[in-house]
Amino acid sequence: MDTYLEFRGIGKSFPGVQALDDISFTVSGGRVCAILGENGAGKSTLLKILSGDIQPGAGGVYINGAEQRFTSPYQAIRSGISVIYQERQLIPAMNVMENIFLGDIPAGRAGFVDRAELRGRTQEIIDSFGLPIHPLELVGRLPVAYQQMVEIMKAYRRNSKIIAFDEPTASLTDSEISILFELIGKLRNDGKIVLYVSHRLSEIFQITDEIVVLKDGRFVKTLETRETDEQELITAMVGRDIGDTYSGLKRNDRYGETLLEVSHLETAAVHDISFELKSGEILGLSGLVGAGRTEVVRAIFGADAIISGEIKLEGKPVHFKKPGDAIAAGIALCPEDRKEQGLVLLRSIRDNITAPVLDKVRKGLFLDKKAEDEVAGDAIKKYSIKTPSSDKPVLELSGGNQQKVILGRWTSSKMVTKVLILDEPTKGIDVGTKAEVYRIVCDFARDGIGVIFISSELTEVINVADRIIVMRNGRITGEVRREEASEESVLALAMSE
Amino acid sequence: MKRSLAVLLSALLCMSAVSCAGGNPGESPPPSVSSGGSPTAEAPPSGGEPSAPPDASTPAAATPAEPTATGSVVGRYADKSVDYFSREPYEFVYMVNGMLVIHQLLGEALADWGGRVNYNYSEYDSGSDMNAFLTTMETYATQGYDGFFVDPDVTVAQRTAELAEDLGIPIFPVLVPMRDNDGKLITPGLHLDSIMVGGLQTQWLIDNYTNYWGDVDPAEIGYLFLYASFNKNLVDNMVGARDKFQETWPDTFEKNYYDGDCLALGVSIEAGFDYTSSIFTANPDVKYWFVSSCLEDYGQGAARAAEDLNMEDRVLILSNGANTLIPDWQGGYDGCWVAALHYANEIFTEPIACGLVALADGRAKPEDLWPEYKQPGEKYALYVVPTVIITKDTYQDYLQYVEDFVSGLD
Amino acid sequence: MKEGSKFLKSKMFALLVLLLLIVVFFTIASKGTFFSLVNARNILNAIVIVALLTVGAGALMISGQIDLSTGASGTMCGILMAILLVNGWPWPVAVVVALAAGGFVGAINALLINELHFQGFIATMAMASVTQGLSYALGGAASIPVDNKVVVYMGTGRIADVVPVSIIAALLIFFVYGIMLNKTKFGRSIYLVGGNPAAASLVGIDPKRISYILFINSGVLGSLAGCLFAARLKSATTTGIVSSQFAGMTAAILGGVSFGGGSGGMFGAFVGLLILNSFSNGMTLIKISPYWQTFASGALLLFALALDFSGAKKKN
Amino acid sequence: MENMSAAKRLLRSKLFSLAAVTAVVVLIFYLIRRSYLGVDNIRGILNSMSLSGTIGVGMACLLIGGGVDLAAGAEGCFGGVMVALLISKAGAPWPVALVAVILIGAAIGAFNAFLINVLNFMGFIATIGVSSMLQGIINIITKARNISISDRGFWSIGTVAVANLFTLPFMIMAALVVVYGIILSRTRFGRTVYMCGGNRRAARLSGLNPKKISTILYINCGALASLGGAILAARMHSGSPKAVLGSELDAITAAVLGGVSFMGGAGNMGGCFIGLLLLCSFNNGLISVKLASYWTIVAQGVLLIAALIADYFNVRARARELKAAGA
Repeated sequence: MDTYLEFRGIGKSFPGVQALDDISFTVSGGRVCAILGENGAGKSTLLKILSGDIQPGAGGVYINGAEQRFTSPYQAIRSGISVIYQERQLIPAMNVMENIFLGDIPAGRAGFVDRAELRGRTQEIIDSFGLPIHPLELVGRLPVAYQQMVEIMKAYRRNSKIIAFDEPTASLTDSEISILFELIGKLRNDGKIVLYVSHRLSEIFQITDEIVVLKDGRFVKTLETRETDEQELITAMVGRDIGDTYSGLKRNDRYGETLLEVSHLETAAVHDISFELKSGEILGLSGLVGAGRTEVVRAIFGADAIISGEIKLEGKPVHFKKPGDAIAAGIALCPEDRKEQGLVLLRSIRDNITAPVLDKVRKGLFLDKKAEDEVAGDAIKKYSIKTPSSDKPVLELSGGNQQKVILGRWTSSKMVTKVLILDEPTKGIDVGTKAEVYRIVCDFARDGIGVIFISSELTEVINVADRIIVMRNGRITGEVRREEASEESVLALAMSE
Repeated sequence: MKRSLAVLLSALLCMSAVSCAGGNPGESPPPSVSSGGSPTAEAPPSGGEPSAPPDASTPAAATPAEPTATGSVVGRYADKSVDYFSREPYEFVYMVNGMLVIHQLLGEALADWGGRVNYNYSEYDSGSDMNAFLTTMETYATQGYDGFFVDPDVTVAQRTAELAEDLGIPIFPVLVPMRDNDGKLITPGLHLDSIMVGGLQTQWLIDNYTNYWGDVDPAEIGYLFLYASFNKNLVDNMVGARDKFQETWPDTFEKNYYDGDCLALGVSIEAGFDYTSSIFTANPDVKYWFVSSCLEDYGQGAARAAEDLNMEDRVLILSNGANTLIPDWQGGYDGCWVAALHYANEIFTEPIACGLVALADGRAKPEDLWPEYKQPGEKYALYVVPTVIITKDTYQDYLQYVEDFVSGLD
Repeated sequence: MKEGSKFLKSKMFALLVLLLLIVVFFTIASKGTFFSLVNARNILNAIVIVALLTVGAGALMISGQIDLSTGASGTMCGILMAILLVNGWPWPVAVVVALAAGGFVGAINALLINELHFQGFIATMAMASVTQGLSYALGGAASIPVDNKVVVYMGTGRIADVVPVSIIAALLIFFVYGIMLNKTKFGRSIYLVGGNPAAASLVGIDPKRISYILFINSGVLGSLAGCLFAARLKSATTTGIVSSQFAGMTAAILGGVSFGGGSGGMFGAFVGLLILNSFSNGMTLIKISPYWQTFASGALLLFALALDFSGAKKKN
Repeated sequence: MENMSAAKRLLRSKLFSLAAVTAVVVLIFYLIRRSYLGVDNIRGILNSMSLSGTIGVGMACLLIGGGVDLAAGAEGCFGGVMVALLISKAGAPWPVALVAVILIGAAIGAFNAFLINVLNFMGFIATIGVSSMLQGIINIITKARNISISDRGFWSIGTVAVANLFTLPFMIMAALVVVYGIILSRTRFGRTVYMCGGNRRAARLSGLNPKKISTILYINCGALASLGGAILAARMHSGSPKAVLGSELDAITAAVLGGVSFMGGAGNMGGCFIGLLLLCSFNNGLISVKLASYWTIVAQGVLLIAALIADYFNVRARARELKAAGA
């Protein structure tokens, strides 16, 4: 009887949010099980528990019926578990073979590294993957796709019983994806357990045997891949028919004059970007991770340097050398990574909301506390942020509430916003709040504000944006109006050369 | 609240540990407001640096010169008329700005004198923070001290004297006389002409090198004086030695004299070692070497450097102070560290202890003490302490002389 | 002026109780002399120099930076002022030039850290070594007398023979910086930069500008401390306030300034300063050996870090 | 295989440029004074490397692993004082005293590791606190006085030399450099030190225990600093409360000159040795050319800044190379 993996009553809560709540399911050997769920459904938290990076608040992980107590990743690896994270865990300054054998380098007598064996076994693995990588090459010098493959080879080398992939195909080309799927097939035939976390439905139907659906940290159901279809999955994932999340949106039918014109924008990461944004229009910006969408908006916002190209705001050419200028001119950027780029976790909700408008809440030299509280209060009411007072440090809020704080910051009563740029605004938010966000975005559009809406959720960008620009590898590969847009057509543009 | 209770508990623990350390105020030297240890130790403490008082009258002979018996005995141990034990013991504290080994040893001698002239002795080191020195002096005044032995930063002597006057408590300088900004004495003190001392060190080497090397051409003798240029007294010590060397052998001075400013290496034995070995190896053509220093540590470092380069047969070292050299001699050391300009601490501190007791008794006012030592145009006396340059052969009888002096025989 | 969450309040309470405890403990141990008017004056005297360094270090630490060069550069500026005065420069010009020199050292620190990506503590330690050398070059062995009436009064003058003039300046500076940190846009941006520099730059705050300003400010305050010290002693020496920056840092951390920025204020730093100085002064009174005091100052720094322990832990 | 030789070229270029700078410095001092390259002077330079070298080895390993120990100077001083006390006061035979002192240094290192890895203190602030605590203890047990050592056997550590060029302290330090160089580059433990320094989170997620490794490195740094102090006490025939303090800055300067980066994960022992050689020849040269000594202090600060600037441009050049290749 080959191995079987069982999660029993797994629970985990972070300050202010219940990330996982009573999750139980079993996966037996020789099967590929997909873990499907919206952003913030608890997928990566579950993987962190499996890998021993964090400890479960309740319940436990069982292999062949025996409970596993992991206090560190080392123990998880020892009991045959390998997790390949989305953000690569590699050391760029060291070579390929040392990265692949990171953690247990083959050593001869007295702990000396057996370089010959290290190199030999590395070459074996590389050949079995058929990749043109040299064992002594510095990992930092490899293209991003190969770095991801090194990460996968690292897990393969351990020939663990259980291997989990977290969004592995995000930055792989088609040929590399087929190599990965071949490998997963091989692992399945060897009787191993493969967990495959992704929200690319096409991939899930291609290689997985069963699908576990999570929503808001709770277990929904397990489905056999053969017996289900996209619609049923999405409904299970979203918890109600997606139809009504978008249907209620009151669209803007006539647009004002051109608000923002970008022509032939050239930066270190993006090339020859040109598009227009009219006041009242919601422009979707879609594409795979790493397509350069964030880099475009950061360039416009003055956060990254512009090599050449022209930006016009309300017809007048502008060049923002730093974000402060863009904000003054009425451009707001809601950054993609909430914790790293958006929030000052130790400070209160009020401090975070009023941060960009401190000039407007001043009485002479000093900040006016009453005015600040007012601005914060409006935002809290507008986005119904669950908090006893605006003094609570943002650290103690849930992911969804944190995102609302940032939205509140950029759309506060004191912000004079002409162009609102939202980068993955609904990432890690529960579905209920998402609908609210879409409604607010449309309200802004109706007030004449131009919105640039970046999202990797195809269904979302198709249903919210009036017009969608698709990017790949730093270039615009196409433009689709909402009427003729479909997931397949946008994905096709996102994938094409 | 639970956490703040934990904080308070640990605070209690921390303070009880510190207080038990303070439990024995008697012998452990009183505290200073030191501002935290600094990892960079290049800043050697300033303050009165050791340089022994010269014997003004006669060039230092091998045998110790007799203290001049003429002149008043008020404020001296020789004054047998005083009954020191008819009163409660005074409370004296020795306040130093940056305690060094030399202050440590003088402190012990002052403590011994406390037993003979009836005062309780304690110490205070302000760790080169004169801000703390002055505030602590005010604090002690409130605690009822009867007198202060002081070694403030030389440049703050005037401020210290003024403060003592305000507080109405007699003070007496120990290592360095207290002068105001224009160089006039503001209290009686001991004569510490560092320049004169430097001259004596060089003079001894010049007078005695033939006993060790025979008849050697002076042009072949290099002279390295080790000092640290962060303190005026040390610099004067060097200037005295250098000028005497130039005065005696002017024509070869330029070529043979080597400046030994160890400031960058700090005040330690290894600083003396590294500096001396660099100079010796950088000048192999120099056949013979005089090495002199204003600090004992530098002398010890130079001795180790000479041994390391096995040049002992052509190096003569004379340091200022012999506190570690005497035990070495007793342990059989017979190396090139041949002599030291030395004064027994007991002899050096006698006039200070008895002087301060006289002031505290009110038997004399500062300007009355030792009129025979008043220089023209000075308000206060500047007592000259006999020093001697001792060698391996003469140090026993010097120790015996000190023994007799302290027991009040002569 | 409430300083944010409950967490800080409970810590401020613990600090004030700790201060009270120290006062009571040393009053008993020193049979009353600790709690006398004269001794209070001594504590205030000792506070002035460290207070200036605490304000400079505290503001920098809130923005997530550290400056270990203020002691050495302050000493150098004290000597510089003395030399200018001796050469007949009018005192306002001499003081301003000395403060400018301190600011210049601060600017170099900021340049090394912001443009050349040095780590804060190693860059400022290197500058400490450089300024220490320059102190010796400028000052040499002989210390330079300071006898300009006005400057000396700043250092030694007292009102009603109890309250030193310089302490008023120190208290004023604490008050002004406290208001600035809590009440002004610039102060708020220091907290935001300290909490998350990347996020701060995306809301229009320039972390580099803040860093330059705060390092120059730390240099100027260090210089002021050096000049005041020279004025108080009526002479500038090469040892001056060479290792006082550690006391400033300890006081700031003790007062709740969490390293890595984002929290702590000037009121907390002032209480930390009172704790530090009454602790040292108390030890002086009950005659604890100076060597035990060096030990205690190190222990106090670790104890201060323990207090901040919860702050540091929460972040990583 | 163009990439492989590129990596070699990169490594060589940094060591090469450092060796070239050292050669230039030595040449300049040689031109000023012929005797600079005399046997005795070289012996002096090598001997003066032994103290900050022994401390430097422990410090470099720690820096590569992403830590720092500003109490190393105080640990060295404590080692010297304790060995003197054990020999002169407690009458212990000197080999026993030497081993005991190394263990004491290790214990202090363990305390540092506890503060930094368990209580999560910032490395450099915690060790500043420990440094002043140690200096307090040192002065308490010695009453600020040198403790002389009269055990001639122990003195021999300072006097034994091979070919009148390599003193025993230098050879001990050189042996440590070679041994630790091999450990770092050739053994599994060595590679894990680089990994923890390079990317602490990746190391942890790959099954390593960065806290355990950091603890070992702090213990090792304490032990070696203590050994350095004890050897100095042997050379000077006395343990002094003022010895060794401040030489942790020399150790850091030598390590940074040798290519160890403060971000952790870079640098090797060979580089540190050459960095140390440059530092000591520079200091020795300044003394012999009678340069006023406060300029030496300024020069030491400037040298450290120059080393850090070189490290900055090097890191930036390597990063640009990585980005160009990776895109």
